[in-house]
Amino acid sequence: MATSPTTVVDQLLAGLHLPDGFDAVAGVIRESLAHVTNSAIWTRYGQQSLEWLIGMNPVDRLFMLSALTLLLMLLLGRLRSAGVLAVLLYGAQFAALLSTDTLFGAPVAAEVRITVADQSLHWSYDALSWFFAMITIGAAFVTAWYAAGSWMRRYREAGQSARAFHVALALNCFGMLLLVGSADLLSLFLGWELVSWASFLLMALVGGPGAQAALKYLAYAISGAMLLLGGIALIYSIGGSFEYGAVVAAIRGMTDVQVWTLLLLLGGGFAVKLGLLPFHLWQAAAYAEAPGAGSVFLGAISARMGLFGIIVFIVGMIGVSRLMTLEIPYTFMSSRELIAWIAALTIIVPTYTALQQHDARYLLAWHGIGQGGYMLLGLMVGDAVGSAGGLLHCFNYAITQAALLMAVFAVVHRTGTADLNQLGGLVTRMPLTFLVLLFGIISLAGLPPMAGFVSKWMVYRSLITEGMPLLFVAAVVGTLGTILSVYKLIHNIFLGQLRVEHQGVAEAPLSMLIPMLGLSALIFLAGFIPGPALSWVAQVQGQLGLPVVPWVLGGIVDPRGGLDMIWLVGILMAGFGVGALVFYGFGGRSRRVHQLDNYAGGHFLTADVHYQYSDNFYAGLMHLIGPWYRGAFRWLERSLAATLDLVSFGAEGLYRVAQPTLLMLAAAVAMLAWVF
Amino acid sequence: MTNELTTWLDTLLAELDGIEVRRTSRRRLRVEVASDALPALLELLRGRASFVHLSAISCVDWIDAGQFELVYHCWSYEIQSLVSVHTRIPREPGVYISVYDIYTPAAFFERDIHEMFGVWFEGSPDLSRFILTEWDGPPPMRKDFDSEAWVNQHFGWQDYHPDWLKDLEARGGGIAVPPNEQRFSRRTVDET
Amino acid sequence: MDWLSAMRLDALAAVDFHWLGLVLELMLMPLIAFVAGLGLVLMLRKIAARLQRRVGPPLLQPLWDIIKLHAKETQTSHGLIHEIGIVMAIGGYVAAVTLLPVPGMNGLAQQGGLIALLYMTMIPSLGLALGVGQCANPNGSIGISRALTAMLAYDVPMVIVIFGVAFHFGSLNLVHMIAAQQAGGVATWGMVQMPLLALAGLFALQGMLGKQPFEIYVAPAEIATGPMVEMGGKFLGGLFVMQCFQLYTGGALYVTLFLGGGEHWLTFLFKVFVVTAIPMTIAMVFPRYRTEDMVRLFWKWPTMIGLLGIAFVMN
Amino acid sequence: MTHIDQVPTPGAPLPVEIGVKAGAARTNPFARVFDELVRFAQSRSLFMLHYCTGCGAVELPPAMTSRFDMERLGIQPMVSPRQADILLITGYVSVKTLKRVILTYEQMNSPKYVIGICSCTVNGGMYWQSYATAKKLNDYMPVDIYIAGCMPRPEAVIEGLRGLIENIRTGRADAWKDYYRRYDYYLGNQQRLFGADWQTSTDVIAEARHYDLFGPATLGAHTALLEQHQRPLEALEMRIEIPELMRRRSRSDQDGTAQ
Repeated sequence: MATSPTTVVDQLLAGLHLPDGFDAVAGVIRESLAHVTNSAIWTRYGQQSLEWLIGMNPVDRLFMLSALTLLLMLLLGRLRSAGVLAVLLYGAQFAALLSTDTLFGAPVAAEVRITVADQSLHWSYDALSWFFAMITIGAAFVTAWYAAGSWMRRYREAGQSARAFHVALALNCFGMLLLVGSADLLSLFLGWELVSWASFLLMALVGGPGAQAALKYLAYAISGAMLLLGGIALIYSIGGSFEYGAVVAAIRGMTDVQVWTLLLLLGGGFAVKLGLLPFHLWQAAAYAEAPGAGSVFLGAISARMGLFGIIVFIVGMIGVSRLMTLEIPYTFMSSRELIAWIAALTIIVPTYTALQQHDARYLLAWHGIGQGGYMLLGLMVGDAVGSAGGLLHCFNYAITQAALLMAVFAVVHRTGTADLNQLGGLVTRMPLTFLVLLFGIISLAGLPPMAGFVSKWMVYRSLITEGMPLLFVAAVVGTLGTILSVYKLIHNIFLGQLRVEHQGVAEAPLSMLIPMLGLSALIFLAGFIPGPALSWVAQVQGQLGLPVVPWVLGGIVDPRGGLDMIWLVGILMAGFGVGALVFYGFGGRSRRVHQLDNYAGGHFLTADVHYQYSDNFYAGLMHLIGPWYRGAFRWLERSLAATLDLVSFGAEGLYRVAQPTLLMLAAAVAMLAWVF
Repeated sequence: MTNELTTWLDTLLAELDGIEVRRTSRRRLRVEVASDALPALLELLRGRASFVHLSAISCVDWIDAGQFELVYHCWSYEIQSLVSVHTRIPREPGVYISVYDIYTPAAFFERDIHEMFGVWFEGSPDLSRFILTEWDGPPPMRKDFDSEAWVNQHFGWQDYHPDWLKDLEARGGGIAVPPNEQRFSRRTVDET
Repeated sequence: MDWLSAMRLDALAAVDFHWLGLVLELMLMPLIAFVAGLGLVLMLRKIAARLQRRVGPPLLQPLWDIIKLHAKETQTSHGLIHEIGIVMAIGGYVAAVTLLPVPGMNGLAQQGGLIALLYMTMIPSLGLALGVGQCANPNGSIGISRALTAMLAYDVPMVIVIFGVAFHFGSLNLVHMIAAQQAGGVATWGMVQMPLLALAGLFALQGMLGKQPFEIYVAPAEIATGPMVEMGGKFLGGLFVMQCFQLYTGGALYVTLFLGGGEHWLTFLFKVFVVTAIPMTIAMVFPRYRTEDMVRLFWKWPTMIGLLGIAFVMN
Repeated sequence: MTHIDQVPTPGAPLPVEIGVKAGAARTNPFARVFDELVRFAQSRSLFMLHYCTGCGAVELPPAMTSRFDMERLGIQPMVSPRQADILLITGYVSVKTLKRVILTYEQMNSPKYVIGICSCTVNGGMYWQSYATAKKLNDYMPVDIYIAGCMPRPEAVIEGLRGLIENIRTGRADAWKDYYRRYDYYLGNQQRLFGADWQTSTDVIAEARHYDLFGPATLGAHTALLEQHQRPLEALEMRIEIPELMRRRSRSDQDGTAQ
């Protein structure tokens, strides 16, 4: 067994499948590991465990590492360096995920298998689960890094327990990896419940308004899970087995009515988590009030688990073509149009609610709901470019939302408030945070140089070529609402008059800045060269059986209207160069003046007068659409809660008041009915 | 209704002694009253005689008699007529009671008179600087304030001697009385 | 990890342009757009003067304005973002114009279609909004909030028009659209095929040019020219250059979609000038709408006409 | 703090060189042609900000509209001082309004020109006796053109503007430099009227230094008085100051110095 240590290192490097161009890097790793492997302890324990680790099934290795992270966070959560440890562990998880290589290779089934009463739960990773797992671990990695340094110090000083936060984050990540890798209905439901509870834990960490919002989320999550359970029971009653293969066969054999009920049950369950229209009221408060870094993770990926469910079941198994055949009687709409319209309304209503928010966290949380509508709309269109746009938007929006929320919480970290009417003019004090927020809002609004544009462009193009005018207009109205509200966000925080009390504000701390700048670089890169991201999406489409998008390094090549981002962003930068040449070259010297040296109709401006225009920012627009906000959904939710109270009161009356005779009679009648 | 009230007012004022009433026309009445009786008369006019609107308070500077004359112009919408109540206060302490509690617009008129004449109205809500925000000189409307002397001290003048005038003078012509002698009081303030 | 090699790196080879011709095009198109824009600004001011029975400015007045503004000796800036805003305003349009095919030069129309052009024209307004934001002047912020609301208003009919046109020609590629329209002479012009959409397009063009009836964001008496309140010297010069590009892009896009693009230069420029003359004459006759009335108007009539047009196009 | 009276009032007539002679023509021909073109453009395109302080403003709408049409000369009305080149002071300038006029003048971008319309700006006009109005406008800011008349007719206004255009084209209209070169004289007059603590938010001295328009008479007794109580407003420069980084570097400095 005296395999020389270097061979083990070689196996490790081979496992990482570094492309040939990276051999220099491999060389460096080999030397650095070499002096480690000479030490004595290594020869006895380290080597066997390393061999066992490499030989393991890749998916098991991933689960094991994720569980290890959870365990370590439980044990060492209180340590000062727990944050750094968490970052390293998530990095290891990411490396493990890469080593599973299920994106381009064949799906890999995990060997861990739990059999309960001759039903077995097993997991397997394929391209789709790899895609969502990559976003999840990426979000967890970035969140852990953001929360590692002075944010955690401030969090501890505020009396919150860092250990609880790290455990909640690790549990969330582990739960999502389980959910995403599930290969049968039971493991799906188990993963779903674990994710629901984990996100509840992350939301309710800080207590106060966050706890109320978390409880409200819990009510929604449980009802969603019951719907899901109903769907699984329906499938099991028809198909007789929980395996996905059997489930697909069962669904193919279902009649239209059964598919309708399955659609309502499963679709409803997943819609609650994704926050589609009737069930969207819980998400804004729950995600905004979560502790800073927690909100970043929740905003980026947590809601997309609902989308994963919809993709696996409705898009994958039932299939959009089958949806088109399910006609809604007396209307010329099919179930596909119904879901598409729900997605389109989910784009518009939350975005225009975000327009009215005066708290930055709520504004971004409402946008989280709105952008979920784009992903579903792209998938519902169903053609190659549309579904690719929906999937790509899931990735693009995850990095955008994470960057935006990090910038907002960096501002909260420095100024102590996220209220848009209390901020202003911070660009001169926090320029890097401004840059991150700027990249984020350009991507959120879907403007060219950034990633958001590519996926939104694909959704629009497919809506046009598939001939859905009203959905196209709805999507564009949603985008315009986004542009309006993101400008309000960046104007009220960073532009305008700097308040006297914010003169001494410093830039965000380094530990928060690095992940923020990394993410904004990623946003620009994903917009400039969408090729790699499109290649992942193409793999997922191939695995799901959807038509694959004809992608190329710069974007889409298609006779009916392609997109080449490298040319577009190149010409845009060239244009900025020409603009700078005209502006700085031809224009004379200018001098920077103080913000009080401003034209105010001859009035002498003074620092104590607050003249920043921030409250009721779109007053003109609100004159027209103001009355349209009648809180219809809040009324619907209240009435639902009221009927629930009534029913539970009646039921309680039935049990609490001792009426033996009535109970006896009821039991007798039930017996008789059952016998005959 | 209107002349009935007017006649009632005339007979009432006729009975009062110590005030001098002169009706200039059906809708104009001038009343001279002692300075301490004025608030009572105003209350009577406002309360009973329907003169609810105080149009203005004007002040006249009788520098020779050493007195300020305050005129309260009250207007009645019912009988469409104006009563101007005149009173005299000594110029030197220049202090008088405010009628703000009877007519609220009086606050602004008193503030204006205080700024322009220096009359202090006891009980007036706000007598700070009103229109002349940059003014730190004496009250400018007083007759003993010499506006032109102050102007000569604070402002410079254009020495207006254009070229066309120079070559005219070169040929022996020119202006008979040069501009700065034309003004009758071009005196500078004596350096006290 | 071999997803790097799995990417089709041969995509770059597909681009077999003769480089020199393209670079020349990319430089010439903005210049042509600027010169045509100057002519359009002159026409705007001449029409305004003629309607008010005035003589109107001399021939090269827009050029003199821009030279004078850039020749200012002292200029006040409110910070880096204020300057970058103006650079984005000019640069955005310089880039957007290269997506608009003109007779003989297609520029980058193949790489980015109609939607990409619509978004590229939004970049200058975002840049201007950021620049004005840093001026910390409430007039500017109010002006920008109204300008964005105006964009929200006129973009709905414009998007309906774009959908109708793209669906009618079956492609988002402007070069295909022009080829399809020029195939059968006037009979196959966009305006002839889709009259209702052309009408809705005129409404949208009126909003896009940002002139009188929909110019609430530059209300001089009310908010001291809104966004331009703190712009002096080269900043205002940059905005004048942007205005030239804005007028040209609006007119040229309308001509490309509805009037069959340009067979050759003379007819193309003539069409652009005639098309932009219509909203300009309307502009000089109407007073200003309030913000909510503008949004109500745009979301009522042009949207209905556009949807009706789409109904005709789709079946 | 010296009171306003101790400061010597500039009773003496203005020093001879009221304005530097027309911009010295640059040597190489291309620069001269370029300057010629720029001056021509500046003369053909003027943005007018008429600050209607008094009655003269009513003469400007007819000068702009169809009968006299100023746009023929390339003159456009503008709203904000940042955009404007000409500041038309139309009518008597009360002391209160003069404060705003000076602020507006300082907010304008140079080259800027001031035209005093109506006799009230020339020598006090019919309000020459009033304690409340400023008599000579060019005591407080350099004035290029005076148009006398107790409201000059539009023809006179346009005649004045054509005179200004001629001055610009020949390069003689650089009175605006005088405000920077002899700022102390103007500030003295302003302080004489508004008191010692008079200040505007624009920092004229820093501007003079920035655009190297610093003359011998820019600083003097009055600017010293100004410096005593006005801390000039520096622009809020964009700074990236990360305390965690600073603390670590300062710690490393201490270690460095400690050894």
